[in-house]
Amino acid sequence: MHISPVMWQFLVRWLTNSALFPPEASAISPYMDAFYFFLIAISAVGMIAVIILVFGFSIMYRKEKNPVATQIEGSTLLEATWTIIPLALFMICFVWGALLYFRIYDPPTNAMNIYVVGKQWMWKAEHPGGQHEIDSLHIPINRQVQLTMISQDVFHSFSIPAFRIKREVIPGRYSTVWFEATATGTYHLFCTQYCGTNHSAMIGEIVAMTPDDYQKWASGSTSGASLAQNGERLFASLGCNSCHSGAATARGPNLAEVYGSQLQLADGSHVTANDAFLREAILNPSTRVTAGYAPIMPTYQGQVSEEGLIDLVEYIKNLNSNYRVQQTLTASQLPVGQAGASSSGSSSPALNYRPQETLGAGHSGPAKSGRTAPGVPGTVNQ
Amino acid sequence: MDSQAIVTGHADPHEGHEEHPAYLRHHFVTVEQQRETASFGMWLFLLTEIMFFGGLFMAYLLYRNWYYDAFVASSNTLGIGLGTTNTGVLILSSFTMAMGVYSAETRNRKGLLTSLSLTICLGLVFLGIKTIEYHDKYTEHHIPGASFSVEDFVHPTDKRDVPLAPDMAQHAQLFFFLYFAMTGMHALHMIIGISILFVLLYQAYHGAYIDGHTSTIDNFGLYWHFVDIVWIFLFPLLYLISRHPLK
Amino acid sequence: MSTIVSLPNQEEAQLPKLSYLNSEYGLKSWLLTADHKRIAMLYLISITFFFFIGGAFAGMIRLELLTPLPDLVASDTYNKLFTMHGIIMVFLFLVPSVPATVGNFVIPIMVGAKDLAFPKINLLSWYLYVAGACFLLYALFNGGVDTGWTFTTPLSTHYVNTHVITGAMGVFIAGFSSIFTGLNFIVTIHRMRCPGMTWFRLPLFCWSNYAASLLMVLGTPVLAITLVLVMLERAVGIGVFDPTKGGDPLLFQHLFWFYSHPAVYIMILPGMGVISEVISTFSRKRVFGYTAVAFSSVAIAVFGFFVWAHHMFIMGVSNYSALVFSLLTMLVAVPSAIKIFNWAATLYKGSITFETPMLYAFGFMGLFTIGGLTGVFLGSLGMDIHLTETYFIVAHFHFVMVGGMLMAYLSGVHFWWPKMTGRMYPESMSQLAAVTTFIGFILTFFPQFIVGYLGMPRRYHAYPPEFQVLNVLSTAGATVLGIGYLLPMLYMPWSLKYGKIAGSNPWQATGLEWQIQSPPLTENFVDIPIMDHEAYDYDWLAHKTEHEVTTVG
Amino acid sequence: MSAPTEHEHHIVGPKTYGLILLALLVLTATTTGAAFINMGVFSPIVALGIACLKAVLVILFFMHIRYSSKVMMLTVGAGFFTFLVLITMTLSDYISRNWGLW
Repeated sequence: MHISPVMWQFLVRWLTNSALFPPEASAISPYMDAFYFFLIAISAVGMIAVIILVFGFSIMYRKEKNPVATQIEGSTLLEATWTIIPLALFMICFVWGALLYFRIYDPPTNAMNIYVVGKQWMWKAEHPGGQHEIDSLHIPINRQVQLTMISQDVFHSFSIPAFRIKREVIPGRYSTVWFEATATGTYHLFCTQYCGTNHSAMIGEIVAMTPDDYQKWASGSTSGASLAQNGERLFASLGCNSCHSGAATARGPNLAEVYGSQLQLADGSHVTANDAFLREAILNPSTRVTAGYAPIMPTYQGQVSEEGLIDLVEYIKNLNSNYRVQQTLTASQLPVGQAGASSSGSSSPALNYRPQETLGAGHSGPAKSGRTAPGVPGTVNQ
Repeated sequence: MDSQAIVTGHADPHEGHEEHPAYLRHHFVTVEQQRETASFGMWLFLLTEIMFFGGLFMAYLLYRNWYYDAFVASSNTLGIGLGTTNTGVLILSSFTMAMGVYSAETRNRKGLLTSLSLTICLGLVFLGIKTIEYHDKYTEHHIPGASFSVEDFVHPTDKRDVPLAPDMAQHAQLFFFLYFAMTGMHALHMIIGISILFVLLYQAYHGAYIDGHTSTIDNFGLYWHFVDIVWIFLFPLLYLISRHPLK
Repeated sequence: MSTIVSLPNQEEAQLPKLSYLNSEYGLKSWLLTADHKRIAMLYLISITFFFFIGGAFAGMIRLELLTPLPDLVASDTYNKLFTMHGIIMVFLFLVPSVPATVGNFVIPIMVGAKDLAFPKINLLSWYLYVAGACFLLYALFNGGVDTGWTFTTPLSTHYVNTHVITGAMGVFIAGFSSIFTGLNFIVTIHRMRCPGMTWFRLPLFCWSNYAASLLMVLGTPVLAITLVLVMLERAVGIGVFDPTKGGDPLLFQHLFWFYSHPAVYIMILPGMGVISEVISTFSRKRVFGYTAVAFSSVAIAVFGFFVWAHHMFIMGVSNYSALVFSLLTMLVAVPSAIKIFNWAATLYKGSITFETPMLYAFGFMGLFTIGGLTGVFLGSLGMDIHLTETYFIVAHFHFVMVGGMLMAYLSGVHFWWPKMTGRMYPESMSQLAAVTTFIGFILTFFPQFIVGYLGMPRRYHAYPPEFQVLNVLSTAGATVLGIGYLLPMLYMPWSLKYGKIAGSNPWQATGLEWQIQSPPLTENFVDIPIMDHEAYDYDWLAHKTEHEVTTVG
Repeated sequence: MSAPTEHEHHIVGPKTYGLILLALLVLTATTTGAAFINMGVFSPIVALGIACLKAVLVILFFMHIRYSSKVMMLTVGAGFFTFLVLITMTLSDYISRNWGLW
């Protein structure tokens, strides 16, 4: 028979390099594929069982051969068999799958952290060293890499088939995933959650390089200032340091080495100060107030871009001493009048806000808290 | 044609009453069956109503836990007096409705008319009070959306309230949205109910429902009581449980 | 004891003088009818119409995916195509497919009633269906909706400018249509059973429709309120699902999937009922393990409410509850396995014939087994990470919905066609159609498993070139599939006029609906029957036919 | 034996209705009063408990469930059960979210 040349070309191409599996390029992929083969095996067994039964019976007991049907009520034993055996198999799948799941979503402690911001319709990656990439991600192999991801608008989903990992990128909340690339090369990066018009254009490439190459690339493509440095600049320009000066009488908690520590909240509960907590504390300060402080911090919702927040979080992460904070503070410390003037045009509800004595037992008192409100400049964009 | 092959006898379980009342639909065998069928169907419809409100209750519970302070503060701006009065009014209307069912069953036309009209009045009173509450919210700029002002929450006028930080005060909007969504959905059910009541009243005035065929009244009663139950849960959730915030 | 099958001599059979089809004439007599059989016909027509609209969209999607480039349609158009395909197929075809047509027609007869419990509400639910459909058509003709059939927030509420509100309103109304259908079935099966028709004498078709109706009644309202909130958020801008206003977009997913996962069972359970009837009839045997099959339907319905979050494993639900939901998902897979094996066992020592409904039923068993087993892939947490949101999941639910449900639907329509119309469909032609459908289906959707594991995301307008071959195969299969679906559109209407006269019981089946004339009278039974035998009692049927033979001649 | 489980129709008298009305009003007064007493975490529990009690009264007597067949009771139960499933299973996610890093 005659196959159309186009069809033929496809078939040839497919048969020559027919990929049934994406490349195994991460530490997790072999485990994923092993589980996949197991599941296929189970399905094959089940499928073959059904096929044999259906076809076998259809041939043996077709009307020509067996004109008279014998009525059979049923068999509890058989029912039990094909209830228990599938159940057992499914339970194995469940346990295996759960182990794999936690292996993938349980981030290692000492992984190198890269921030990813998804927006319609691009991926923005930010390396701690200040390297910014769009729709591509350079990573070293044989190194655990953790991605801290957030979306600026709608749900996206960060998927690297070659690494067998995928995680939803959620608006308003950090989500994390980690991987360890094992083979150098360039791999697909997909947004797999439908996110609007150019959903299918929200793709990129993962470039896995040897550590030295990565170093070369990093030093070559840095934007000058690291995330932490940007964060410090932002920290000062937002006037955070006027409250979070680290001084004993400061209105805001001391931020030095706060990252990763256990905090007691005003409502008595404890939280670990991780990225998500820090971000939340900047945007919705009063949802989780640190014990001993009044909920006087204004919200920075809509004033700091996600990148800015990442800079701040990264800065606070690496903040070991308040020395530089106070340095910048003395420079920017002004009487109320100028402070108001400097931040005129962007009046925030916090400017004329007085906390009550009733709250925040042991905080440094309303008298001071009323005097200088934190100056709030307009939207920060770097 | 073997159109009734397996019919081996007449199906009517109790051969006693062959004479069928006029209101027995052709596809029912007995009046009992018809009545039970009708009320069962009504109950299933009420189940869907439960799940319909269920979504709103779900959202309310979630956000009350997330933005506890905002919800407490905003809940305290609701008038507990009006709320309680309304609850009483609604329970009374439920009672009058039940009496309506009773008088229909006892074929008492006068009683039916009075209880139906009483129910209508009480329902209208409820809606009236609700309107007053809504109007207060409007004057206080507590309607979520453009005209919403957080002033009352950052500078509380009410002694019971603690001041909220601006960002938390913004979340008061969520409370008020859910407040309007839930009470509004409930009020919508009331309005529908009252309009049906007018029809029933008209028909009863012309002598319906006292011939022993009370299914319609029964089922409407079920609907009315259900609306009452929804309010019985809305009342504490919205008005009561936040009077004493946990410090 | 044994049963000799003797098909009635169809040359002698003739159409009855009086039937529900010719009791009244005129459009009005159809549009204002309270007769469940006529309403079923109305549903049949409208559902078929929307099936082909949705099918047309599917065809255009496959055409676009023929090449890796975004060349046939613009990306917005493509998004609207798969959105409208999803919405129409799910809410206007799959959900009402078997219950509203076949179920509407036969369930009252199966339980020995003269009509559904609430005939007028039955008609109302058809009008609601039409109204919802009109909203969706309006949205369609004004440029469609491009949120995906899941209306995911915040995309649907803030980031698209298409007719989301209209579309959501359409789904909202159509939802109430299915609520009323379900309500009607539950009440009918509870209250309208004829004397002697105990629960365990009900045909399994009634059981599975009963289970599906429970899901409709209890699940759909949650979808309704969720869509109301979405519409409000879009219209007024309230922030229940809006993270910038403090809402949680995941709450939408919870509420949406609380309905939309049970909806999957709403779609598949009635299909399983059809398969039970067909397998039993064409192997001349009582269904193996009647009670097991019956209870597995109910079990599916109950468990169906506990597993919805397995659609959200990677979406940032707490991993603890992910664990719980995955476990429950594994449990809900078991009853389906039970059903499959019971059907297979029903064939054992039967006397099997291979008419079209049986062929479709075999197709169902094969494809549904694959669909179900791949569901286990997706239900197990780790594998879900890699597979979800890829073409693997597309293939999975098409195996269940199209390979399972649509096969069952066609099986049922062919099976009860003689009862509905009084005439037979052309046998060989329809067998051809069944085989074509099966082959086309496998060719269309099996490659998608592979391309899915390779990582091709769903809802992609353009894709990397290395996926092309598999997509070409899929598109090629889609053409075959399309032919398979078009064939019945040709010969079914043909058979209305030229088909052989069926007679009352062409399959020698045992259900009550086969003991009355076909097409039935408007009131189904002259007198309410009294059920004096078990379901699928072929010995009873044999006695009855012998008796008739002796009495007739 | 006719399959639909038929159940003789019980007519509830005005006395019962009156008593229930009284109980409901008293309970309303109680719950409102209780709202002004500070019971800490218990005040919501008490309020909702009383609400459930009132609802049960209405369902049992005003809505005649006490006098109707098992199927009806089961139906009502099923409705509230599904509602609880929705609430608990969803909240289980939100509650357990910050139990661990992941």
